[in-house]
Amino acid sequence: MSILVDQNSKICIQGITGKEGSFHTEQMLLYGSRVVCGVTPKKGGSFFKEVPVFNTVKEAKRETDCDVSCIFVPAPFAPDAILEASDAGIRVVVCITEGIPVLDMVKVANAIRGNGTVLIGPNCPGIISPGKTKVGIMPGHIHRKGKVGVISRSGTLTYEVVYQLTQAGYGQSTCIGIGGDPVIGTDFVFHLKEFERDPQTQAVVLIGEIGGSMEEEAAHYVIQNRYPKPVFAFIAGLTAPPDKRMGHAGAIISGGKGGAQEKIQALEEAGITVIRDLSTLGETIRFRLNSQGISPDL
Amino acid sequence: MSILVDQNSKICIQGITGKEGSFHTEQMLLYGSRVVCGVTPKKGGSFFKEVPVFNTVKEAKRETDCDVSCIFVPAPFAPDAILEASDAGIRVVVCITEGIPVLDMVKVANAIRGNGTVLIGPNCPGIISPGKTKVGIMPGHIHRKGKVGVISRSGTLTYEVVYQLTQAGYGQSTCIGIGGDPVIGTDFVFHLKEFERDPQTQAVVLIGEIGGSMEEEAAHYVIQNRYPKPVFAFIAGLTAPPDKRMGHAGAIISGGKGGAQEKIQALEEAGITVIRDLSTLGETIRFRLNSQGISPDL
Amino acid sequence: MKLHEFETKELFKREGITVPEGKVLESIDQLDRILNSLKGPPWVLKAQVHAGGRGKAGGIRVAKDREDAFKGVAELLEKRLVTAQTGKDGVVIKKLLIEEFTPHMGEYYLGITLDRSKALPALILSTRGGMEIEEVAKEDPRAVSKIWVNPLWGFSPYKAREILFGVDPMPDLELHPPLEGLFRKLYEVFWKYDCSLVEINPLAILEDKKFVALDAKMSIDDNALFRHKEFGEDHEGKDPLELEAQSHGLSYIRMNGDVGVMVNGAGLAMATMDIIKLAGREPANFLDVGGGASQEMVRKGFEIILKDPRVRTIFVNIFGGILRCDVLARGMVEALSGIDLKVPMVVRLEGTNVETGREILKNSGLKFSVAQDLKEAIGLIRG
Amino acid sequence: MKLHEFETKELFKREGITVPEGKVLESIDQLDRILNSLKGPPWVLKAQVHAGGRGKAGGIRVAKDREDAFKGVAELLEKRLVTAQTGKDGVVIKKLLIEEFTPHMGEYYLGITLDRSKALPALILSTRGGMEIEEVAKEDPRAVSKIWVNPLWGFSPYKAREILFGVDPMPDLELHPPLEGLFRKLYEVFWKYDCSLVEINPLAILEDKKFVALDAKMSIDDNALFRHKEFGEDHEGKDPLELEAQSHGLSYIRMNGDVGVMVNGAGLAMATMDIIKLAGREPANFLDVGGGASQEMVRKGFEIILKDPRVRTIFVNIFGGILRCDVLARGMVEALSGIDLKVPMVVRLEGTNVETGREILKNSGLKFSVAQDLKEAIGLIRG
Repeated sequence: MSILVDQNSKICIQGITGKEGSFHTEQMLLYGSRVVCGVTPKKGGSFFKEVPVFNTVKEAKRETDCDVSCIFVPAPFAPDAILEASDAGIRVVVCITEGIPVLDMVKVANAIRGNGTVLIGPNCPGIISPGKTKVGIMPGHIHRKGKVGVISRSGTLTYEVVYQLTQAGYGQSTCIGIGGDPVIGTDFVFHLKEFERDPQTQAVVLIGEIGGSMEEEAAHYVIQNRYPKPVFAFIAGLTAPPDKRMGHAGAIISGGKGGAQEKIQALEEAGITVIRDLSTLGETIRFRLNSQGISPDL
Repeated sequence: MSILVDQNSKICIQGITGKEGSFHTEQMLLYGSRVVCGVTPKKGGSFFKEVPVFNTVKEAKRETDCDVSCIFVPAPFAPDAILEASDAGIRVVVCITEGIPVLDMVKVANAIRGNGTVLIGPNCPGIISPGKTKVGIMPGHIHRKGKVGVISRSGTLTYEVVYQLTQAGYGQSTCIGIGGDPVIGTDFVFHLKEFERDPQTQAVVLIGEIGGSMEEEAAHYVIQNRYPKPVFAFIAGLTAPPDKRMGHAGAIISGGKGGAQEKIQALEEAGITVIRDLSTLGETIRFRLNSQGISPDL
Repeated sequence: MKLHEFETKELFKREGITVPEGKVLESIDQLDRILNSLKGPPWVLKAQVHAGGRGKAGGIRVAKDREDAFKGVAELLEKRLVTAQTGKDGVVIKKLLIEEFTPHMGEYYLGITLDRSKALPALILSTRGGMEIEEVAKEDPRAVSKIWVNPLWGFSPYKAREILFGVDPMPDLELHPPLEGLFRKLYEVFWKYDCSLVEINPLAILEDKKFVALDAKMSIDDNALFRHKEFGEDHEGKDPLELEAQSHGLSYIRMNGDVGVMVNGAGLAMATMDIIKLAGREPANFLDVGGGASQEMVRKGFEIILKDPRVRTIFVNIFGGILRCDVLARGMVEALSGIDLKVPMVVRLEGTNVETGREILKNSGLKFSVAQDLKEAIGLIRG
Repeated sequence: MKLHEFETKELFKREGITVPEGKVLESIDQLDRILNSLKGPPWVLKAQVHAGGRGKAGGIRVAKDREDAFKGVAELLEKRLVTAQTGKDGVVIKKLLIEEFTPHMGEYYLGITLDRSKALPALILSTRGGMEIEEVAKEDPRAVSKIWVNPLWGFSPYKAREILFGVDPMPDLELHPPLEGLFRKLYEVFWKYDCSLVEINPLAILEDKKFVALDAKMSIDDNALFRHKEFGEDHEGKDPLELEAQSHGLSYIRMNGDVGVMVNGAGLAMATMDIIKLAGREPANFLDVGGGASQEMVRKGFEIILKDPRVRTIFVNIFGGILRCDVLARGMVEALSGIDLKVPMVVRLEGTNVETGREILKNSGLKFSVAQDLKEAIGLIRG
């Protein structure tokens, strides 16, 4: 098991012939992901590395029955691409694109609500279920199949965490980068629920950062539902000054809200182990899991 | 039992202080319906016949926990009233108003989809579960509690059918006027499903008319799902000329589609008893039900 | 409400959709001046009537020179045009649209209509313009592309790709942006003017890849006319009794029979007409006084029925709901008092306040037969 | 991007929201002409700086006559204003807005902001204008009314009723239509200009029941600036290194410490700063070269770090994903070759192509310490 995507996921790449799209399609194919089609308007009928290219997602869906899409379309056109995927009935839509205007995402998020689509991103590294499939841009080789679920608002910080987990002997069931923008398709709570149901997952790591209230909501969910698996968290931005956008559009402390200290407090009150020193994350988790009888993945 | 509304339904009247609204509120109260509140902007804080009036549905819902609303608001303002009711979390919204521009309804119907609201109408007489509650403008006294469910696109034609049913000894579980406009909140299939689950209902009468394809869809549903209760139908407009709007905005044969003959044929092919002579409707249904061992209501 | 071709084209022009240059003519005296103001010959003469099948019926002509134009106008104007949709009497041509001729290399069909069962507007493209879209859909479905647009999502660019890449043969790629623009404009027009239909058929593709709407159709939702004062009332070709009824808020349609009918409610009115037919007679009209008619409206309704000289029997079928039977009865008495009613009248009353209503009629001294139920009414009408 | 008060007011005026008449001044020489063109005295002098708490800090003054105005301008212009939000250094006042004085009988607060967790715009009304909305919400929650508008449904009239009837004390009924109109306009402005915040505080209610926006705030989503060329770049009060980084697409923020930091990815960059602090040092900057930075961007990033004279240690923390370690290494070598680096540099490389990257650095002859992992890096930085 794993969540959202696995070896059976049939992936469509929107923007497959672009610079980013083509590079990462190759990487995904190398990882073993089932990329069954791509979409680039006006390039329908051609092939990219034996992957058929279509003009529309609707057509791609009809011809290949793809159920996951990964979007590498420039920001001004990405909202349209998300709507297209959702309208065509794609179940999991991963939008890698960075820099989409937030009000465009407000419209898109409300439009696809109730449409049965799970949107991951935008501005995210994607999803990987190690050993099964990779839908996104993360370096596959640092991952290892295992029992820890990872949910993150960040990109390279996730790689760091995954790297330490793998070094510590713990593989991952699924790692999801939910995106660094203020309005994204899913939140920590959504994936906590998914991991709760997933038998492969025995522990969850949340990688949060300043801005918004998603970490507090996760803490609330964990405490309200007596979450049955151990949860760890790391929050980036303890030293970030207010009113400055720290790289991510979503990482900003404004009106005195969204600071790291409040998040850490809420998480700890919910019984979540918050790791403050990133350099010790892997060993801390190893120690804790071992002491709870959850052994490393061999 | 019965469907959609019963003696426990707490009704809110939107437009309670208007001419139509106040007249029919009185009628509903006389019938025994639990009208718990009304809404007329700027009249909040006043009372109509001991029914408290609020400025907004949100406030009315918070104060009275009403779960059904009945809208008597002029056509230009009715779409807003429907959205307001749905947004406030009203479960069943009955819109009596006639003459709403159809594209307004296209927007409203798509907006409330997935919001958990059942919209009945517009341009409809409402819903009655005889002996329990009446939410609408139908004359209560012709109804009788019983085992026949009625679904109709019409108003007075429904009264005629109900009258004949009652005369023939068969009462009604629930009668729903779904509305005579081209775009309405529900269709025959929706209510057929409801009646299927309702133990009080032992037979269903559909009252259709020219225009649209709702009757054909009902026929399709009945045949596909081996509908377990006897279904009767009457279709108005056999002699209607094409391209003329027969009173109802929805009753129009256009582009050669929506004629009565095709509808009757589809219904009969689904095993539905179509009554062609309205004057014999009551006795035909009595004869058929009796012969199937479904006795009159005493 | 249907707009005439020339009205639709004027509106299109204002909205930025190219149409041929043209002028409307109501008298042959205007022709000379019009021809002087237009490029040509040739010119196109088009009968402005609300009926499909104009072309096949000879309502559209190409005039190759001035003489031809005068001859054409003389043969069309004020003449009856009988098309597949008009019935045998046809309709009188009151206006002609005179247009410049548009040489072109291809024809498309573009249309937007309301799909009732999906509650969504449907956009349709066909690469076989000039033909009825229903026929193309039957004969050559791949030449038709249809998409539905969620009005809350709007006409997002991917929708344009779906319709343009979904038709066979696919339009040249260089035509995609202008076709998308045209659909976007049509979609705006559809919403802005509360259309139930807007159609360009054929859309001409010129040598320089520009588009011109050679024919244009538009229907406006009657319920939305209150917010579109820009559309005046169009009485052309309408029955005078229908117009009179309309001005009093009554829904009246003339039929071919001789039984004058008054009913409250559209469904019951249709069913009443059907019953008359089952009884071996034909209704003279459809008349719905409405679920909540006033005494005044009932009186007006009667007056209109009585103005129809073909009526041999009157059938009043009222099921009182909001319209109470006593109100109906008073309106009836008011309309008929002092009139020597020459034709038999059958009255069937039921519902709210039926006793009072029957009492009023009984005491009125009016001549009529009472039916207790529909069955009895049918017997009385059959006679 | 935050707009200045005077920019927001100019925009409001164009969009039909009433603001006081006023002019912007950058030099005291302009004052005479400005006062001549405005009604008054009295006049209001307002410091145009991007910092809340101007009023309390003395940045807003009412001048009762000409002499007072000249005195006020002299005391404000080119001076440092220290408010609760600026830090102890304050900001230099480069512009003053001189306005007519608006006598009024009441003050409201109107604002629209984005609610991230609901993914909906939130509209806020308070009957206690002139105060910080957060304070009112704490002190007197009934004086604040807040609604959320689904952008696909639009600002339907019932939404206006919910907000106007939802506040205590409720505005007079005669004020409802103009307040609804004002909210509708603000809502349009919010969408039209891709705002993350638009605020009128206070909104003055005049004797004749008209409204005037006495103060106005607007923030534009940086991601949407590509489609709003109407907003020029605003460099005022910005750090020159931040501006240089921005022009190269680098996300750089100056901090108060002495450890120069280069990281790829915003989350890792924040976490790296946190780690430095845990090690007992302070970062000199936040620098995210981006997940997919080019060699050129890496080089630029180094140049900017080296330009900061406060830097005593450099820490490069790269986790190669899309940005490959060899690209990073080449950019580094390019930036540093020929430079005599006076401060110690700690490099921690991991991820894609890490071997090639380490090889390049090793062969470059540059002076630096290599850390195998974060823990080791911390140790080296602590020194």
